[in-house]
Amino acid sequence: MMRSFPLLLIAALGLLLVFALGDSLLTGTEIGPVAQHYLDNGVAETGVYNLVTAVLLDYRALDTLLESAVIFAAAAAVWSLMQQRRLPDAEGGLSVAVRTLIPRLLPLLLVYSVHLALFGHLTPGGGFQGGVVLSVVSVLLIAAFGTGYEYRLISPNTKSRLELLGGGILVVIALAPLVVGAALLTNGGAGFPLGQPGSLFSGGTIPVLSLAIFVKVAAAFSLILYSLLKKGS
Amino acid sequence: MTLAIILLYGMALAAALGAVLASQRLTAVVLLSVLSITLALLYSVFHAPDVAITEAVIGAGVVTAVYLITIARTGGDTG
Amino acid sequence: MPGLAFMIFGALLAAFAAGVLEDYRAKRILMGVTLFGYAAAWLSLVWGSSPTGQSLTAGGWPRHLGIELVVDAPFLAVTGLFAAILAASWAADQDGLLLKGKRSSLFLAILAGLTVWAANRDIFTTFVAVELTGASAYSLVARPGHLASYRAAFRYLIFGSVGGLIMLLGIGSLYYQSGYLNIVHLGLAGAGGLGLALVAAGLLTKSALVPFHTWLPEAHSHAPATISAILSGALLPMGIFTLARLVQNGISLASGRLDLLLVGIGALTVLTGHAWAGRQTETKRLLAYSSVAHMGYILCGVGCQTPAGLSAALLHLVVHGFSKACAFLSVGQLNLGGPRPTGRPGAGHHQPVAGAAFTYAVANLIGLPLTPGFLTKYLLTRTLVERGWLVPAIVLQVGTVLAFLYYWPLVRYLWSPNKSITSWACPPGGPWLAAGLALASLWLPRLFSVLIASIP
Amino acid sequence: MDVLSLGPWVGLALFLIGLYGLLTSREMTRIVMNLTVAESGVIFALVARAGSGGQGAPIVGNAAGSMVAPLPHALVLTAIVIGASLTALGLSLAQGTHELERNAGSGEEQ
Repeated sequence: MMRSFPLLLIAALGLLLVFALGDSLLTGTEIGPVAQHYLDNGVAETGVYNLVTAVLLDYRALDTLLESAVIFAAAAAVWSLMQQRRLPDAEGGLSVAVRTLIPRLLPLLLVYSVHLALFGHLTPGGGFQGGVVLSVVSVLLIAAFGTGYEYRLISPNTKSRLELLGGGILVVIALAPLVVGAALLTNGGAGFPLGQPGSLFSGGTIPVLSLAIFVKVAAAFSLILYSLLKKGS
Repeated sequence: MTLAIILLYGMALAAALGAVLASQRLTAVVLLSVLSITLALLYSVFHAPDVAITEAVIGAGVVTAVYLITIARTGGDTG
Repeated sequence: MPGLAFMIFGALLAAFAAGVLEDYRAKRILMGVTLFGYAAAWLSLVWGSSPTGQSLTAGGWPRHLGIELVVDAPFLAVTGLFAAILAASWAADQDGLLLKGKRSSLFLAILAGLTVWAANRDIFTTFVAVELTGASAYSLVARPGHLASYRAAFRYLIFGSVGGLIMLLGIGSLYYQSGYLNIVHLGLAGAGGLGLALVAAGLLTKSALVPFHTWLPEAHSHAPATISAILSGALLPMGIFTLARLVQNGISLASGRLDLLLVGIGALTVLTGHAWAGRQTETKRLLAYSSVAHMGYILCGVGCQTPAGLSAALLHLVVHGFSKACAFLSVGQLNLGGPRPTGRPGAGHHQPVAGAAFTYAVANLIGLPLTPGFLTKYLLTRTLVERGWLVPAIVLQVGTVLAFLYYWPLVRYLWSPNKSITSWACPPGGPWLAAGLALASLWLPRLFSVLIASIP
Repeated sequence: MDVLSLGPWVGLALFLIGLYGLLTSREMTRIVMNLTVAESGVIFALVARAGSGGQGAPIVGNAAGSMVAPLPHALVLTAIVIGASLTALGLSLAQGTHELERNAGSGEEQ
């Protein structure tokens, strides 16, 4: 009886959820007025081809800024929790095969991450995805050459400064429209040039936001991975 | 196409069940990254390439790395 | 309204900057300057406020396309509360717990998250703000080297995340019902039903309403006193605050009585919180359970779904926030934290200011006559009686009696004539701060009742 | 019946599987894993519901036919990143707890 209790509870909850969501989340194909507006006018209003990026970095840019703040907070929290730990000196450096493989893989990942961040307004991708790929590079560096090598290359302090740089750019772009009397985070409406849709320099502030997020997310996630790799006494 | 999608559904559910029921943490982590990759494939079927890239990079990449590090730091595979 | 933008982004930028600083004094100054600027921006908004509230949409879009932020009386009330509580715990942080590692960044990120949470009228942005405050708060509960606090922080994180997931499921339901995320449009489009129930379940988990309250006593009692003050006074009631916004805009259950459900949960929470608080032997745990009970009071007011009920709930939120923060901070000062029998009797004689502040905060929490706490409890009871709900109204009075019964021994213990302990170090400044908070709480309800009375 | 319209149901099932795991697991790392499963379920349900409303990705120039709604995708991207951050935070708490438990254990032995 006690063993099957969680199963019964889940079954009951499942029934309730099917009942609750049956006519909204679980069935139906209509698009809805707001999303339809984005589809119809997104390119004209924001100047970018990738409409998901248009929503993320223009229509709902405040969400995205807060989301990068969530990553920042998580990185700061992990850092604070792991503060007393030290890097294992001896650890690191896998087999020779991995050591030779990874340096060949690295340029590829670097190019891919920058591509994701730069062309996020034209093709799938964006600053977040690019930043996460870049942070994986630092894991690979640690795996291949040990924590010491990665530490000397880009120290945690440098990463914190890069986080501040990315965050600072985000805040400046958010507040800049106030100078001309527009609402915070206004893009085209505040006079930023939207450019020719489909070209690299289009979408006003969108590519800049994307790059700032790229730097910030890469720094934050590699700080998280670095802190978690440290060892207790 | 239909068959492939149903296969992916089945794979996602099986990987999730396996990850929840697995007795070893390492098995569960591997199944979690299988779940992420399956979901990434499904997202591209559902016309969401942005979400697919994110799920692959985060779910199968960083999150798996974080799990592996944690398992190594909390006494290997005993839980 | 540039003031609002500066409140949000000033706190955010300061949080980013604090991540680079190493020097404790520099961090302390940065936090102080940020809080001062925040308060100044808040004052500019208060002077410029209009009775109907002002609205702006980030990005300059029509409000259903972008993210709408509003500055109205409830926003001003709670952000004033945040500024006061965070400033007090910043000043009361004698042992530098808020400065270790990157905790000062987390402290400032909480401020930014809470501000967006209070201002936005967009259901998904609320979710993001909830997660931002959560991600900053979880690890602040964990004290270095203290095992129980790590377990409490983890429990807090799991409950918070599951609550967030259920909320996300509900947001999905509301969005696919209507195609909108803006709360006003959701209400106009008639969205609601069990989608609202899911969102409410998530929000009530964040606010620790019965039966989702089990994470709270652990988290709030094991955290450092300065963090407990922020968690209990500022963070905890915000779930109900958002629920009130939803209810106010006409988002409701398709069938069944939402009002009865909310008041029922509220009354149950009042009883449960007080009953458990009375069984605690540790002062911070007692205060934590008392927070559970007070969330019940606030929910009762929201459940009435009348303007009078909502403003009574908002007033109670502010009064409880001030009093509970004051109580947690003065408990930290008075060393009342330990188990009651082994604590220090007569501590009030040695630290009269902190003792008086604690006593006043307790009087407020009980709702003794002539305190603001009495006024708000009276308003809540009157609203319930006007709606014809006598049972919850009686429950509220029973709660007051229970609170008196369990606080009385504590206060008597604090002022017991046993002066055998001659001295122990009293950090300067702290007690006066707690007393200042207490004094401020005397006048704020008046100020806000004027503001709130002007809501149509 | 269109096989794509089954997607949200699969998402709901994943969510329930994750919740079942949360109810039955004790070890901290496993709890966080089950949370990840539940979260993937919610996110998949949200995307799958949008995916049956069109024939192409919401990127101008790539789509053959009508595009699906971009808004849910944007919301879900935010939710995925938040989920990953909280996972890392939960696991660091698990590591810290493990370390303190080990220290407490060795302290008792001495």
